[in-house]
Amino acid sequence: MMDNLDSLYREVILDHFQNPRHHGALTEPTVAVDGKNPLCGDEITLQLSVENGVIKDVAWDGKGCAISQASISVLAENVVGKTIIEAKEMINNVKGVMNGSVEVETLDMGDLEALAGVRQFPVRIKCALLGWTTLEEAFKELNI
Amino acid sequence: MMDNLDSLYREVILDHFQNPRHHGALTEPTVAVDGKNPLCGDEITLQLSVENGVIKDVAWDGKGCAISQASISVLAENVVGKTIIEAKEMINNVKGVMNGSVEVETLDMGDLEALAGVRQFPVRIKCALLGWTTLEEAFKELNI
Amino acid sequence: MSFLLPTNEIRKDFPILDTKVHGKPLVYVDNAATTHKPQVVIDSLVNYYQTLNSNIHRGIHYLSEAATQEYEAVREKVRAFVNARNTCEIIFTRNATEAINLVARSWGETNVKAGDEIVLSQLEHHSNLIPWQMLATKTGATLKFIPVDKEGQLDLSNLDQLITNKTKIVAFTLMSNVLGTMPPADKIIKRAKAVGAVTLCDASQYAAHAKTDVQALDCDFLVFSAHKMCGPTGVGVLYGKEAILNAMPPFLGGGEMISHVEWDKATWNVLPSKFEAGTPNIADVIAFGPALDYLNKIGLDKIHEHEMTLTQRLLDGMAANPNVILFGPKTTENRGGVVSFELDHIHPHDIGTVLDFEGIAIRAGHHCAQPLMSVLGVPATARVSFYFYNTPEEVDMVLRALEKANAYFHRPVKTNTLPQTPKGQVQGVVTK
Amino acid sequence: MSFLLPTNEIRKDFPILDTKVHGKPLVYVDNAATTHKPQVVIDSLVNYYQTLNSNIHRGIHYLSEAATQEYEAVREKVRAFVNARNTCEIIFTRNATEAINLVARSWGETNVKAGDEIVLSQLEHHSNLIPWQMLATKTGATLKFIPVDKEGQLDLSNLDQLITNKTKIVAFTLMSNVLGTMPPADKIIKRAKAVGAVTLCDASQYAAHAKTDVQALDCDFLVFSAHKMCGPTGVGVLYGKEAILNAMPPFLGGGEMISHVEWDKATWNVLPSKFEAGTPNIADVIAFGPALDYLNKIGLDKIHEHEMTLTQRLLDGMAANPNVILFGPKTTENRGGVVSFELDHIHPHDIGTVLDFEGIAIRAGHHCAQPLMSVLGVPATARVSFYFYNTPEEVDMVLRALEKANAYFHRPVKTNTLPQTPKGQVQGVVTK
Ligand SMILES: Cc1ncc(COP(=O)(O)O)c(C=O)c1O
Ligand SMILES: Cc1ncc(COP(=O)(O)O)c(C=O)c1O
Ligand code: FES
Ligand code: FES
Repeated sequence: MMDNLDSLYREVILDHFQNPRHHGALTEPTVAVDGKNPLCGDEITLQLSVENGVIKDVAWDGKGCAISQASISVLAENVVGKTIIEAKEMINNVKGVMNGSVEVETLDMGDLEALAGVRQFPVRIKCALLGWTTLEEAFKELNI
Repeated sequence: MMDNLDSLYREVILDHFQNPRHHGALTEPTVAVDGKNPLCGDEITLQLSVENGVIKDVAWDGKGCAISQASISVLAENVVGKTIIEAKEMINNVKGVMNGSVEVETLDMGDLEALAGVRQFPVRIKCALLGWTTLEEAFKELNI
Repeated sequence: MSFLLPTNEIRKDFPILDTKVHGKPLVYVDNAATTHKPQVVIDSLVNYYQTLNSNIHRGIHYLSEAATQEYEAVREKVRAFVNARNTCEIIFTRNATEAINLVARSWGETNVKAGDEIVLSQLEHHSNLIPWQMLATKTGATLKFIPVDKEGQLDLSNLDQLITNKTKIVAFTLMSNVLGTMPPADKIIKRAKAVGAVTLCDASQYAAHAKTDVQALDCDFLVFSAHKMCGPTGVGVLYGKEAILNAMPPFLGGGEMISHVEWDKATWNVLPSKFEAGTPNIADVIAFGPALDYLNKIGLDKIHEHEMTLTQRLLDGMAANPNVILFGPKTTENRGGVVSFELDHIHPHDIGTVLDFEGIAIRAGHHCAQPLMSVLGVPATARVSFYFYNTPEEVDMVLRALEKANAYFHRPVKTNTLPQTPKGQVQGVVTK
Repeated sequence: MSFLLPTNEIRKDFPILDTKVHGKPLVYVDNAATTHKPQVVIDSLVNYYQTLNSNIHRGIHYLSEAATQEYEAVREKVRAFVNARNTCEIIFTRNATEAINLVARSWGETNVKAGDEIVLSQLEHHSNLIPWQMLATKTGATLKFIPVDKEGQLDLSNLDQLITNKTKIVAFTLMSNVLGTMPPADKIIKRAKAVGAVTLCDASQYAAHAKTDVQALDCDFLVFSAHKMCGPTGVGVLYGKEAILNAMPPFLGGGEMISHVEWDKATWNVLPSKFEAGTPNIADVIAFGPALDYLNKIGLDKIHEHEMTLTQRLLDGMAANPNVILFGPKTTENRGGVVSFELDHIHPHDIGTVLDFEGIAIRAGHHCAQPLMSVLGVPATARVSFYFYNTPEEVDMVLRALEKANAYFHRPVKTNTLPQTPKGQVQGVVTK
């Protein structure tokens, strides 16, 4: 297949898609919110367990395209153990990468970097952000 | 001016326009009806004096373009003294000339012939017919 | 079922078909969304703006008269195309959606009361659903739906219970934009007539692909969009029976739809002007004329046959691919050339993206039919939809691309991070 | 006041201006009805249908994404053109008429109650009158009108009595399509704000000829049509303040304007999609982009100045012709390049026909403003309206043609039948 296609579906993304991390549900989540991509109708559920401003654990479920599934899997992997402050900064960075205001090279984002390719596919940006905007909603629910 | 323009505004028409026949009002009309050209908003009033199925006299008033004024002046001149049956046939003939279903040469219409040029000017056909459709309305009013 | 049109010749009339997408020749099978336009339609637009452009109906000068005649000539062409009795029964709108809204507002708000019922089918596009939801909310009427069976056909077994004396209007599609299904309009309309209900047929998908005859159907209203049948964007058609249209109040107010206007009241113009307020989309209506001529020249029967040949080939190919999950009719009976499907474990949008890189334009999503998606049990499908310029070779390219997509998403990847140990609280990590 | 644009160069961009009408070069001074389109606009249509054609917003393939971007880029151009705060405040409709109906239905039916007052001006086009009549009839509200004075300007002396606490909306034109008058929008809007009324400006005639700035005006709604400003037919614009648009229910229901749809209810998409149901007029919206670029390149200030030079020349010439009866402002103060007049004893339609044979396209009639005609005391006027491609030579041709028309209708004719003796009952045969 073509280079461009591979720049969207990087190996890292396919890996997360094929082996999603933190997929499932928490027994006693601090908060659980639904996120929806209105463009396509896909929906996910995100659960957090939060203690003293630190994200102790994450689980998620729902359907969507490879991009959305991989992105939320990467999200889960990245935010576990982080403070909410740190997670919020991460959300901003991901949004910045997507709208072009932040260069991905300036960040140390690990697997997140693989998502940068989505920027060239405007209709898929919403897919990549689905998990992140849902996380934002979760913080709003918690009033933090 | 060009031939075509003269084929619309024939001398006969300009004559009727400049010297309209039967313009004014009757003192005791059998019937008086208003006719309106919805395209342009122009309006005329037509009065008839009818006795034993014969149109004894006609008068009209109102504003409109040269075509409409001339046409109704010609109408007035032509229907006075005619029976209603004859007048109805005349209406049908004029309509026929305008919609192309009747050749004007097959009729003996006097000044009416001058109106045939209007056929080439689709938006003015309504002007030429204004008097005639109003006459039709008058007959309807009379239930004849 | 192997009739094919001379696509070699036909494709020359569609300049866009020579486009390359991502370096590959364009394979356009998104015709249910919109079709391409033959050069004669494009030429008509150019000709209009270069030699005729003018506002119509009230002008007395040459351009205005000429433009008016061309505009009205297309109305007559549309009348003939759907076999309406009278030219005044053809109203030009922006699109099919506006045409349905016109009926729901103008006819609906005058005729539908609390307790009345509005019957639709489960196949409907949002455009033939939301206007009726709005009407129901405003009036207190109830919506009822003719259900879809497993094959994607309408299940008419309870039709007499669905369409009753309470039913005021039955509005349904002549062809589903998701499944390709062509419901038995005659049976539905017959039942609607038996209870005195008015009928609206959504021919948005149908009119471009098979002969529409409003007198044979005997529906009260019928709508479609020019852009789905070789015409330009911005033109829809509402057909309505003259007597019903005459009894309806106007929809939009403004220039052209009036007869006599005073400060606080007005009287309305005759049909069709009563429903065409303001300056119409003159150029595009005129350019719709050559589109209809073009379709007539090819012949709607042949268009349908050609599409069924392609559809058969696609269905056969899909049946041979174990990863394809097909929605809707499995045969070419009572259907058009629209085929919805899924690939096992691959989201329709991902299929769409992979096919795009092969130059293939399909649609993926809910196709403006979210309730129908809930019946199918999926949030989205992938959809291939044909027109008369598509070829068997293109069908094969689609089939091959689907295999590639499958391989692409199931290719072995180097797992670059170790799978995390599931934490205590995380239950059942489902590996896809 | 004698600035002129380089019309020699400009006219090359408008192929239609080379047309011959009845053997004479076309003199098109019917621009208030619709303007001609520069070649760049025509090229854009051709380019769209030959390389981009696709349905937008929901497509995932190349053509659909490209078309979506072009379509949305024009929304941003319109935003900049009228200086709106936010791109989502720009809604594409079919024409200005539909935009006004959208507001009257969606905002009006939600906010206007029996006893409320709707204030318009006596200058209004039917499109900014009938929708409010319909709203008044439906709700029991009352219409009031800002009067026109002898000069054709709005008489604001009783503005405080006209616009009161009962007033819910004030809707008025920024430029009369009959008299050319440009009312003092600032004063009217200020008074409307003082009583908390919403304002709608009809910029159908204004936007093409002078700079529109919705933030400076501070109006709540503003509407115009692309076809009157070098754009294609079939595209109107509704500007609305974001907060007001957000609070309004949708107008038409269908595809694209929804977010989540269930069988009996739905939630709405965000602005501007909420108000754009169904497939938009994609090609024409995209072609409106180069039209705006073209106007910006020439410059709206210069367009207005050029038109005022022509208008001055026309007014001067008319003042020198004793047969001309002028309606509206006698000077170039507070006006645009639209001039209404009569010729003594000659009906405007006859003037129009004579001028047509001279190749000159003017408009004759009530100009969709019948109530204003009643104020002027005539059923119709003849109207000349300029655009930036008109020349002083064309003004002179119009003036000469008016003299010809006068001579033509007053030429001596051979009376071919003897005038009939007035019968007893016929009173006062008035010889014109
Ligand atoms: C002042 C005014 N308002 C509204 C309109 C209506 O415009 P449209 O017919 O494009 O909807 C016109 C056009 O004639 C106009 O001149
Ligand atoms: C079945 C059906 N109905 C209605 C519509 C709406 O057509 P438009 O968007 O042209 O108004 C469509 C188009 O997608 C359709 O497929
Ligand atoms: S397509 Fe639905 S989330 Fe990507
Ligand atoms: S223009 Fe009004 S009657 Fe001829």
